[in-house]
Amino acid sequence: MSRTLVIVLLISPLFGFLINGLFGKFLKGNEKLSGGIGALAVLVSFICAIVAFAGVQGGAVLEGESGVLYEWIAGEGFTFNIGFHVDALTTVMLLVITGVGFLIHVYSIGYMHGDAGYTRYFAYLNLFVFAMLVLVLGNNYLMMFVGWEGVGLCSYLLIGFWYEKQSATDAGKKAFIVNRIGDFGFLLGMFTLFAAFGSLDFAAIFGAAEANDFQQVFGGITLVIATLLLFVGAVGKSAQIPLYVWLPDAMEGPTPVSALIHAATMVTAGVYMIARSAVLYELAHTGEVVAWIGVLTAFFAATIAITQNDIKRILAYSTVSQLGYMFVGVGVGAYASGIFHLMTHAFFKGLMFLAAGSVMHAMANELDMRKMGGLKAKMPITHWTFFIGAFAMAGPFLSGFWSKDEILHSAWGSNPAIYVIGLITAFLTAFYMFRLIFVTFYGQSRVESDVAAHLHESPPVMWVPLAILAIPSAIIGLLLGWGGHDSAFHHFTDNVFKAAKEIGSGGHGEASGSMVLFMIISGIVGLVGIGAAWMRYSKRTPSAQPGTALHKLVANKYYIDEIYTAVFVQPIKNVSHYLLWRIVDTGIIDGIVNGVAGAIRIVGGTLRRLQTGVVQAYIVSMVVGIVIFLAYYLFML
Amino acid sequence: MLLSTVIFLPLLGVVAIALLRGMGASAIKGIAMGVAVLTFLISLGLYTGFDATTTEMQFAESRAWIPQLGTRYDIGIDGISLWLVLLTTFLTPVCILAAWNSVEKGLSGFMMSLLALETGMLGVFCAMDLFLFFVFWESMLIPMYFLIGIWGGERRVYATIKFVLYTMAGSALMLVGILALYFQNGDNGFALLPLYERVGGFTHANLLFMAFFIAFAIKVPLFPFHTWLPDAHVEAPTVGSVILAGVLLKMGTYGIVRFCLPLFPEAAATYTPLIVTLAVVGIIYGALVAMVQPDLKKLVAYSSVSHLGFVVLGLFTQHHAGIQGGVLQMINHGLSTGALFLLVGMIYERRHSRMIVDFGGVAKSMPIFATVFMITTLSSIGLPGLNGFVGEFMILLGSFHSGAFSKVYVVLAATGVILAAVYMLWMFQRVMFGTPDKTNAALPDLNARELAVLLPVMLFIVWIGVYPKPFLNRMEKSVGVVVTKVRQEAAPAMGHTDFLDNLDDIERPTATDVQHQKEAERK
Amino acid sequence: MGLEYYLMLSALLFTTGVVGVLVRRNAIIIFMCIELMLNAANLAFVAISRSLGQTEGQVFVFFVMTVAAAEVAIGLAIIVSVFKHRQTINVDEVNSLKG
Amino acid sequence: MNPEQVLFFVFGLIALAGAISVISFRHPIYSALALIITFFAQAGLFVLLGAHFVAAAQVIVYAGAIMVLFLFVIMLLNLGRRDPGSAAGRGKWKGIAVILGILFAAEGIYIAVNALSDNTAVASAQPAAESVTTYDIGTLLFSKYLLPFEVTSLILLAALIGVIVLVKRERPRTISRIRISITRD
Repeated sequence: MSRTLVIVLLISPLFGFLINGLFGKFLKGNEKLSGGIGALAVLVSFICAIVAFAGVQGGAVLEGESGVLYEWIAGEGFTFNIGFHVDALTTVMLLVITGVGFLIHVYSIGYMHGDAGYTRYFAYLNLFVFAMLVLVLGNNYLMMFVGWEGVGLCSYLLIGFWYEKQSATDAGKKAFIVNRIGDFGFLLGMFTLFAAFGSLDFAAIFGAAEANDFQQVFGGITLVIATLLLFVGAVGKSAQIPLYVWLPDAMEGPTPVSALIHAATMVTAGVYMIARSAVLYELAHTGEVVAWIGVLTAFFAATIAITQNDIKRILAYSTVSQLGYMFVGVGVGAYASGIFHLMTHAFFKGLMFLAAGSVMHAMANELDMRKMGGLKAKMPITHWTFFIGAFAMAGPFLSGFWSKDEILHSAWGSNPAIYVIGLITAFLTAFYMFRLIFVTFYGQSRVESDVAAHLHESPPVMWVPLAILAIPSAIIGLLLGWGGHDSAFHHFTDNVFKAAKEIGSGGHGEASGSMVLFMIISGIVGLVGIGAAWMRYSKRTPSAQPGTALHKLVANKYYIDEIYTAVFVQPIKNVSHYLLWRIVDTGIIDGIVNGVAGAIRIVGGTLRRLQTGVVQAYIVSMVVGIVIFLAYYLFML
Repeated sequence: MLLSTVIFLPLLGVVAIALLRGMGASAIKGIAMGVAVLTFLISLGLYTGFDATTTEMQFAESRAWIPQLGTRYDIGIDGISLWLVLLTTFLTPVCILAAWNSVEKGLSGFMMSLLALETGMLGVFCAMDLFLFFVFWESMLIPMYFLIGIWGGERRVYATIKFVLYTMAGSALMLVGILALYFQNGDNGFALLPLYERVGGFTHANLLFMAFFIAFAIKVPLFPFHTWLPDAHVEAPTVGSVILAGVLLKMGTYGIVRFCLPLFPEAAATYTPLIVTLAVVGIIYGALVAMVQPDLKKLVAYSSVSHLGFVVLGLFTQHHAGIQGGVLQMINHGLSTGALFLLVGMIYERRHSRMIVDFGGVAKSMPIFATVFMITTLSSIGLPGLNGFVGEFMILLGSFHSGAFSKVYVVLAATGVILAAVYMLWMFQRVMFGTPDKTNAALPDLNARELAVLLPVMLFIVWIGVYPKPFLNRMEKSVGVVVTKVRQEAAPAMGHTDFLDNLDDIERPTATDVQHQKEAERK
Repeated sequence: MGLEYYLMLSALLFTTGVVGVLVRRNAIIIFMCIELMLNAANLAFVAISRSLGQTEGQVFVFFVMTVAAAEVAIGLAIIVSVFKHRQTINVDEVNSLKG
Repeated sequence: MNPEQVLFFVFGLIALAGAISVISFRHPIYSALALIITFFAQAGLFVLLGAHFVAAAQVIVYAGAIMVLFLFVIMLLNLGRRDPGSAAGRGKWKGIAVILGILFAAEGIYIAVNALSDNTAVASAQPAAESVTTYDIGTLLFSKYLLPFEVTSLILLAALIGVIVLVKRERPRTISRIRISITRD
C-alpha cells in the first residue's frame, strides 16, 4: 500500500486523456492506437487496483498524513489537501471502476469503430475514469466533490458526444444542470461540515463526530442538516426522486458510456458517499430518509420501466430503480450490503448495457423493441449474456439476487413497510426485465427487412468483454455473498463500517427472521415475475398505443418532465426575459439613468437660452458677480 | 525603482509610438508588443522578489510630489495588489496580440491608448497616496474613453458617455471622501498608510464609507449600478472588453478591499447586510438576465455582474477564506471572462455576428476553438480543477463560516452556481452544437496567433485550479491584515438575528444522548 | 502722498476701464479699456511696492507689461482675422458663442 | 500742498480725464490718442513713486509700442471714421454699466481707505524714501525671478507664433478683402 501505487493508479487514465486529448490530431485515422492507449491506461489502473486490493486485506488503510500529496487550498484557519484514503471500501470501488471500465474501453474499440470523434471519445472516457478515481480515492469531502463534479462534466461531454443531435446535447445539458442542483446541496453540506468540524478530512470529521466534539452550528441538528444536504448531492448524482429525470435522457450517449457511467460507476457515487459517511448518517439518524427515498424511487422507476419500449430507457429506469435499492441498503444501515449490490449491479447492468449496445450495433441503432423479436437465433452470445444479466438482476441464484436479498433482509429489520415495497419492486423488476428479454429475443421477428439482411453477431472485440462480464454477473454473488451478513464481502469491508455499526447497533434492530426464509420469498417473487412476463409477452408484442389512462400516465413517465418544464424552466425563463431584463434592467434602472440624463438635458436646454453669444452680456454678469462678492466680503464679514 | 519601472514603462512605449508613428503598422505593433512583454517580464521580478512573510508594503517608493498640497508619490504593493499588477501586465500583451490584425484605423492611437491604459491601471493598484490614486483612477478613463469611443461598435458614443458619466459620478463622491480624509489626516497629507494606523476611526465614517463604496460599486459593478457594463462591453472592441472585464472591474473590488474595509471597518459592518443583499441579488439577477441574452457579449457581460457579486460577497465576509477567495476570484474572473471575450471576439471576426441564433454547430468547423471555449466556459461556471472553483468555493465557505451575515445569503448565493451552469451551457449548446449551416461550416479554426493568445490564459486557468498555493500564499498575510482590522473593530456592530442560527433553541437529543439512552435501555 | 490716494486713483481708472468694456461695441476700444485696467493694476502695484519698501512690485509690473504686450499682439491678430471673416469688429454681431 | 502732491493731482486728473475720454470718444483714433495721454500721465505718477524704470518702460512699451500697434490696426482695418456699433447699441448696457461702475468704484475706494488701514503689514511699513533703481530690478529679475523671467520669453515666443498662425491663413483672400473694404469706403 504505497502512495506511489495510488498515484500511478490515479495518473494513468489522466495520461491517457492527455495523449488522446492533446495529440488526438496526430492519432486521427489510427483508431487502434488511440483506443489502445485509452484501454491500456485503464488496464494499468486496474492492475494497480488489484495490488491495492491485496494490500488492504485484513483492514490495512492508507490515509491521513501518509496519503497527502500536496496542500491544495490553504490559508489561515483552513487547509484542504489533495490526499488519499484507501481502505476496503475504496478498493471495491477501484476494482469496479477500473475493471468494468477496462472491459468497456475494450468493447468501445469495436463499438465506436468508424466514428468521427473516435479519439475524442477515448479522451473523455479516460478523463471520466480519472475523475471517478479522484472521487473514490480522496481522503476528504472536497476531493470527493472534485471527482463528483468531474464525473458530472464527463457525463455531460459523453451524453452530448454526438453533438450534432439536438436531443443529445439537450440531454447532456439537462444531466449537468440537474447534477448541479444536487451539487449545490453537496456544497452546502460541505460548508456545514466545515463550519462544524473545521476540516473536511474524513478521519478528522468522523473522529470528532463520534466523540461529539464539534461546533453545533445549527444547534442539535447540525449533523441532520449536513447529512441531508449531502444526500441532496447523492440524489442528484444517483438519480433519485426528484432529480432522477436526467438519467433516462442520458441514454442519448453512446451505449458503452451508458454502461460505464450511467449504470456501473458514476451514478453509484451517491451510494459510495453515504457509505463513506456512514458514521455521520448513523449519528444523525437520517438513514431512514435515505431508505425511504431509495425505496420510493425503486418502485416508481420500476413502474415506468414496465411501460417503456426503448430498450436503453428500460435499462435506464431499471438503473434508477436498482440505485434505489442501494440507497435502501445504506439507509437502513446495511452499508456492506448496499456496496455489495453496487458491485453486483455494476457487473450485470454493465453487461446488459453492453449487450443492448451489441443489439443496436446489429440493428443499425434501432432501439424500439417492438421492431425486434426473435433475435436469439441471430445473436446467441448477446442473447445469453443479456439473459444472464437480466436473471442476475431479477431471478434467484445469480449475483444480484444475493446482494438484493441482503438489503431486503436488513430493510425488514428496520422497517417492514420498506421491505414490502421493496419486494413488490422486485416483482416488477423481474417482470419488466423479462418483458424486455422476451420481446427482444424471442417470438416472431418484427425486424424490418433491410435491417434483417445484415443482422449479425458482434465482432469478438465486443462479445469478449460481454462474456467476461457475464462470469462475475453470474457467480460473484454466490462467491462473496454466501452466508448473508456473515459473508466474505462483509468480512472484507468489516473494518470500514465498524464505527458506524457500533453507533447504529440497536438503532436498526438486528435483522430478525431467518435469512433463508427471506431468500426463498425473494426467489419465488422473482420467478413469479419472470413467469408473468412469459405469459404476457413471449407470444405477443406490446401494443403500440397505451390503453388505459393509468397506462398512458405511466408510459408518459407521469409527465414529470412536462411538470418540471411548466413549473420551473418556463417561468424562470419568462421572468428573466420579461420582468428582469426588459422591465427591471432596461426599463427601471436604465430608465432612471437615462431619465437623469434627459432631465439634465432639459435643464441645460433651458439654461442655454442665457448664452446669448454677446460677450458683453457675459461681462455684465461677471461684473455684477464681482460687485456682489466684494460687497459681501467687505461689508458682511 | 522596480515598481516605478513597471508602471511607467508602458508610458515610455506611448511616447515611442508617438514619435515613430510614421514607421508603418508592423513597427508600431512591434514596439507595443515589445514594451508590453518587457513590462510583463520586469513585473515578474515583483513575483520572485515578493516576501510572503511580511505585511509591509513592498517595493515601496516614496517621493515628494507636490509638497504644497501634501501629495506624495508613494507606491508599493502587498499580496493583494501584487496579483492585480501581474494580471494587468499579463493581459496587456495578450490583448495586443489579440488585436494584431483587427484594428483597421488609427493603429498607433489604439496601441497608445492600450499602453497608456496599462500605466493608469498599474498606478491605481500601486498608489499608496490617496491623491495619486485618484489621479491614476481618473487618468485611466481617458484611454478607455478613446478605446470604446473610436474603435467601438455602432452605438459607441452612447456607451462611452454612459460609461464615463457613471464612473465620474462615483469619482466625484470619492473625491469628496478623499478630501475629507485629508483633513482628518493631520500632517500626513494624502498618505494612505498613516490612515490605516489611525486609532479611533474617522468622523462621519459612515458617510465616508458610502462615498468610497458607491464609487467602487459603480466600477465593480454591483447591482443596481451595473447597466453601463452591458452597453460598454457590447460596443467596445474585443480588446477593450477584455481589459474592461479583466482589469477595470477589479479596480472597484480592489478599492473596496484597500479602502472601504480597512479604513472604515465599523461602517463596513453596519452596511454589510445591505451590501451583501445587493451582492446576492446581483449574483442571481445577473445570472438570470444573462440566461436570456441573445447577444454573446451581453451574456458574458451579465455573467460578470453575477461573478463580481461573488467577489463582493467574499470581501464582506470578515473571514480569511472569504476575503482571500474574493481576491483570488478577481484574478480568476479576469482570466476566464477575459478569455471569453477574446473567444467571442475571434468568432466575431469570422462571422461578423455576435447573435447566438446565428451560430450552431461551430464545434464541427472549429474543434480547437470549441475545446478552448469549453475549458473557459467550465472555468467560468466553477468546475473543480479549474480556477473558478477555488475562488467560489473559498468565498462561499468563508461566507458560511464567518457568521458576519445570515447563512440564508450563502444558500441564495450558491444557487448562482446552478444558474451559471444553466446560462453558460445553454449558450455553449446553441453556439457550438447542432448541425452547422453553410456559413458556420466554412468558418476556419483558430490560427497560430490566436492560439498563442489563448494558451497562456488557459495555462493560468488550469494552474490556479490545480495548484493555487503560490497565489494564496502570497496574499495570505495581506488579507490577514484586513481581516484583523475588520474583525476587531467590527465586533460590536455585529449581532444580527438569523432564523437558521436560532435553531440552537430547539431542543433536540444529540447523538450521544440517544446512545446513552439506548445503553440505559439495554441494561 | 498717502498710499490710499494712489489706490483710489487706481480704483477709479480700473472702474473706467470696466465701464468702457461694458458700454462700447468696438472690439478695439474694448481692448484699449483692458489695457487701461492693466495699467490701473500696475499703478496699484507700484504704489504698494513703494509703501512696503520692496522692489518686487515693480518686477511684477514688468511681467504684467510683458504679458500685456503678448496679449495685445494676439488680440489684435484675432481682431484682424475676425474682421477678415465678418467685415466687422462689432462685438454684438460676433455671437457665434450663442448656445 | 507740497509740489509732490500738486503733481499727483495734476497727473491723476490727466490720467482720469484721458481714461474717460477713451471710453467716450466715438472715434477709435481719438480714443487711442486719449489712452496715450493717460499712459503718459501714469508714467508721471510712476516717477513720483520713484519707479523710474517702470516709468520709462511705460512710455516705451505702452505709449510707444503697444499704442502704435493699436493705431496701425485701426488704420489697417480702416476703422478710423466711427465706432460701427455705437449708434445702434450704445444705450443698451449704459444704465447698468454706469450703476455698476459707481458701485465698483465705491468698493474700490472703500478698500483703499479702510481695508488697507486694517492691514498692519502695509500700514506699518515705512515708505521707501529712495527710488528703486534699474539695478535693483535687474538684480531681482536675474536672481530670484530668473525662471519666471525666462518663462515670459516663452510667452512672447508663443504670442509671436500665435500671431503668425492667426494671420497667415488664407492670406491671398485677406489682402483682396481688405482692398475691397478699402475701396468700398
